[in-house]
Amino acid sequence: MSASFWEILGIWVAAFFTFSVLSFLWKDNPYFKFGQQFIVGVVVAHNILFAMKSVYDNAVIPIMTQGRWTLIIPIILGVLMYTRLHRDYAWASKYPTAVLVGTGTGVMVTGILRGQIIDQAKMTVLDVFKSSNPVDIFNGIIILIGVLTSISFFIFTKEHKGPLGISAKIGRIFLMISLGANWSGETVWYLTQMTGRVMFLWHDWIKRAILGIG
Amino acid sequence: MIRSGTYWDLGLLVLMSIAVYYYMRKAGRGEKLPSIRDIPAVDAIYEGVGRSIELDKPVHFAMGASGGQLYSSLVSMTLAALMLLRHTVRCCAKLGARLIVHVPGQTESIPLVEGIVRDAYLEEGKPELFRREDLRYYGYSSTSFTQAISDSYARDGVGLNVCVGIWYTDCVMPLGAAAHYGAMNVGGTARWIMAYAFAMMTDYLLLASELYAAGAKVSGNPYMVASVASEDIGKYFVILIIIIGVILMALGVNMASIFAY
Amino acid sequence: MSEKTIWDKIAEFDIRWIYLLTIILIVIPVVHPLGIPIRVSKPVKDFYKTIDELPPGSVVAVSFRGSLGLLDEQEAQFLALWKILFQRDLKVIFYSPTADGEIILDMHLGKKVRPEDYGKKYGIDYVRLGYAPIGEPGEAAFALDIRSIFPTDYKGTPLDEIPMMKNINSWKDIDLLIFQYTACTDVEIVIRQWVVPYNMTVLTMTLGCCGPMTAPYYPKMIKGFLSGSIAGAELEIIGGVPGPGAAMTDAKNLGIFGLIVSLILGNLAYWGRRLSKEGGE
Amino acid sequence: MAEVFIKRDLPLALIFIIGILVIIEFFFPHPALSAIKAELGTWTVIIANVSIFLGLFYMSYAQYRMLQRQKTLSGYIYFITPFVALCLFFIGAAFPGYTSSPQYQWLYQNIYRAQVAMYVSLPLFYCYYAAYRAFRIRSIEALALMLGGLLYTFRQIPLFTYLCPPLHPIGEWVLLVPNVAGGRGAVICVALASIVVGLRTLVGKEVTTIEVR
Repeated sequence: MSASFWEILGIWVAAFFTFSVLSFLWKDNPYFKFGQQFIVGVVVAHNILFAMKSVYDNAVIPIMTQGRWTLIIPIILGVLMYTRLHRDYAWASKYPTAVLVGTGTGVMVTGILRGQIIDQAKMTVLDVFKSSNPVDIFNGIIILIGVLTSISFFIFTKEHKGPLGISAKIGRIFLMISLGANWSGETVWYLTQMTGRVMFLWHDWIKRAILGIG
Repeated sequence: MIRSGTYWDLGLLVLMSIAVYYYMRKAGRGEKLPSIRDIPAVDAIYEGVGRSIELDKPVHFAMGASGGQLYSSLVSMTLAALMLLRHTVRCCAKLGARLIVHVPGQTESIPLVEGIVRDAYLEEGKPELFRREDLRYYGYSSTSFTQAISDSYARDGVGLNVCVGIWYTDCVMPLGAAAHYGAMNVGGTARWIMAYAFAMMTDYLLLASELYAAGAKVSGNPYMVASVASEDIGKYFVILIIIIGVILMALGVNMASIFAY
Repeated sequence: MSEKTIWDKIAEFDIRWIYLLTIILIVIPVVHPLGIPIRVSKPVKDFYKTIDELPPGSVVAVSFRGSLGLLDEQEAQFLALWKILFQRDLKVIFYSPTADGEIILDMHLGKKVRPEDYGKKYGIDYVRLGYAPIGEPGEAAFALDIRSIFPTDYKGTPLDEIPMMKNINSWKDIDLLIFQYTACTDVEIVIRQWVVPYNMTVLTMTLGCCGPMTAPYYPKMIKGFLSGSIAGAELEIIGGVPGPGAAMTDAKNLGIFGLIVSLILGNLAYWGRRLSKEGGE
Repeated sequence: MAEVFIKRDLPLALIFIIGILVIIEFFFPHPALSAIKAELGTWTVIIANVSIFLGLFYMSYAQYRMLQRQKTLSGYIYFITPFVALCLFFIGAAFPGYTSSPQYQWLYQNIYRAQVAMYVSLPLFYCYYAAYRAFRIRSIEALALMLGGLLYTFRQIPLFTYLCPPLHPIGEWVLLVPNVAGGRGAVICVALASIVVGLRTLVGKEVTTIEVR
């Protein structure tokens, strides 16, 4: 099946913007600058369109159809955000900010207690006793030592000297291995993305759009 | 009636509240507080601003394309980054450097960001240095954000680059590009997954929870500094429950069911 | 002025040559595949085993938080997953908490993987609930009452009129949740909203970079996980469902050498300069 | 006095009341509290979305000032470009289906997706740049970072595990053992720090939320 005009044009447009980003590797240049300015407009437009739809769905429709008049309050609070543009009334923007920060703080405090502290401690304990296999026990003990020493690295009110110094030093090694694993995971991911782009340019742009194969 | 499975959560929260209250009360009474160990990145900001003036290049500050989260579970990181923004502005105002702030994508955070910048200039007695055009907004997308920042480094130059807060993949390109243009990089995130980029690419690093300690330290506010000491109480508590848990488990106690409370 | 040593020359080497080398090394296997075999890792084996051991008629919910821009990394994963799910006697529910997730479902489900090829019928064997920007609070609400978030499917048909959904109301009626996401910290959403409160059997699919962040929850809270396109390729192998993952993984084999060359050159320059300076003193 | 109350104390009180409500609801669920929490969730989304045009204002202002400094042909082109893109996407959304219209989807996929996919690839080169410029093995920590990174990299690239099969289990071990240990310690400490920031914010001692005028 041959590709349609719009499909081919789409491939050319995508290739144009792909090269625009890639060109920054060479140096900052007008082609990159154009693509960069263009994408800012694209993103702002996309954000506005989705935000307008969200306000319509979450506020306007419920007010009109269900009579949920309380939803006028967040609309007013949202409008108050614009007072920041005028120095004399900027203080009013503290109200919507307070609603957001208050909600965020509540959600944060309750959300992280279990998943990020208690369960992490629990898994550290249980990992040591995962099975009677010596390798699993060894791994569990390594994790236990790593967790305890890496926590000790983040103790701020005691100088890292003596036993705490040794513990923090060991902890730092575990932290570095973890950073290394994250670095590797990310680098290989970037490599996948780059490979994907090369595949797009080879299979779609060169073979389909230029050579008309496939 | 308490929600089942939240006893530990409540216990830990109460413990942390008591610790925060205890240290803040000490701070309020002007009593001696535990000192916070040195965090080199804090002093590096001041040094970097001076360097920027010598090079006649501006200072850049960014909190990440998603760094303005006010109502998510990452709000604490936004607030810590804003403290460091305030510190950076004050350093710039004191020494007379130009500061360009790359505003995060969340528009709801803009009033807070502008307020912090404007007030910090005011605190240093130089409100005339505030320029709204140097608060740059690029939409809520890491693609537009990183490209625009990199372009800004190339166009305006960069002496000191401070990247702190909520960063995703968007940190790699600004850090790399700033280093390429000869900037001194200072930064960090508490998002562990991205901390590697800062560890590799910054001259001065704020590793994970150091970001919060740095935020409190630069505030110069005794209550903020005092509360950092209470973090350590939490750390001792976690170390303790892990050690006790292992001992009890070795003695045959089923810790999985105990942790389920 | 002292003459430049070999170490100085290495230290001042133009890195853009390595960029160019990397691009060439990526292009080579794209044009001429190398065909290097892939080994299946334990998290992927557990991922497959969990699905394979589900009793016939089990209900599987797929939370699909895809991103169009990051499609290259995850396409192989979800194409292989869909094929494996449709090969079995399972009831599958797809829902999209991101707009891109729904676009990807539109693009691929029914085109790259056709349920009818496996004898599956819409409304009987699988259902698409559509897109809702639900976030974490919405995920919690979905677990409690599916209809509170999705009263209709993606076409607007009320769920009560869809035969498959008649007795599926909440987490109690779901046997397995497959959580696909691209923001690494989203793993905490599934832990907080599904695993901790309901002890739900959960599998996750994510980017390669998020693997280290998922690992602490495996295998106790997350039974198996796929991270990156290589995991997609591994799932293709273990499930016997060929797809794009193998070619993608194959093409990455040489590109990584750019990193190794950079590391070696950088350290050579550093140690060479340092040792020659010390030797000189 | 009244001014301080309205401009500073009342917003702080609002943070406290809302935050405490959300926390109480978590521990002591009650239908009324849950309803308030759900309502607050909707409010936050609406507030954030209503403020969206602030972004357009700041972007336009910075563009305008940039043009003032650079009144050349290229300056005009760079000034106008984002607005052209903006209009193009608005036109795409004007077709039936809004942002789901085929016209909008075409623009989104071919412009936005192409840029995102390419932008996510660029850090690869910056990682190589960092490996070349900054990654010096001069301490045991730097060695640990590099070993952790390389061993997990070898596990992810089939060529290495094909040439040296033991690299596969070693890489997996790095992922599932020392990485978990270090990552867990860091996550716990960050969570504790976040709780302290949260409590500080609730009691009105967080400078960022107090001092802004």
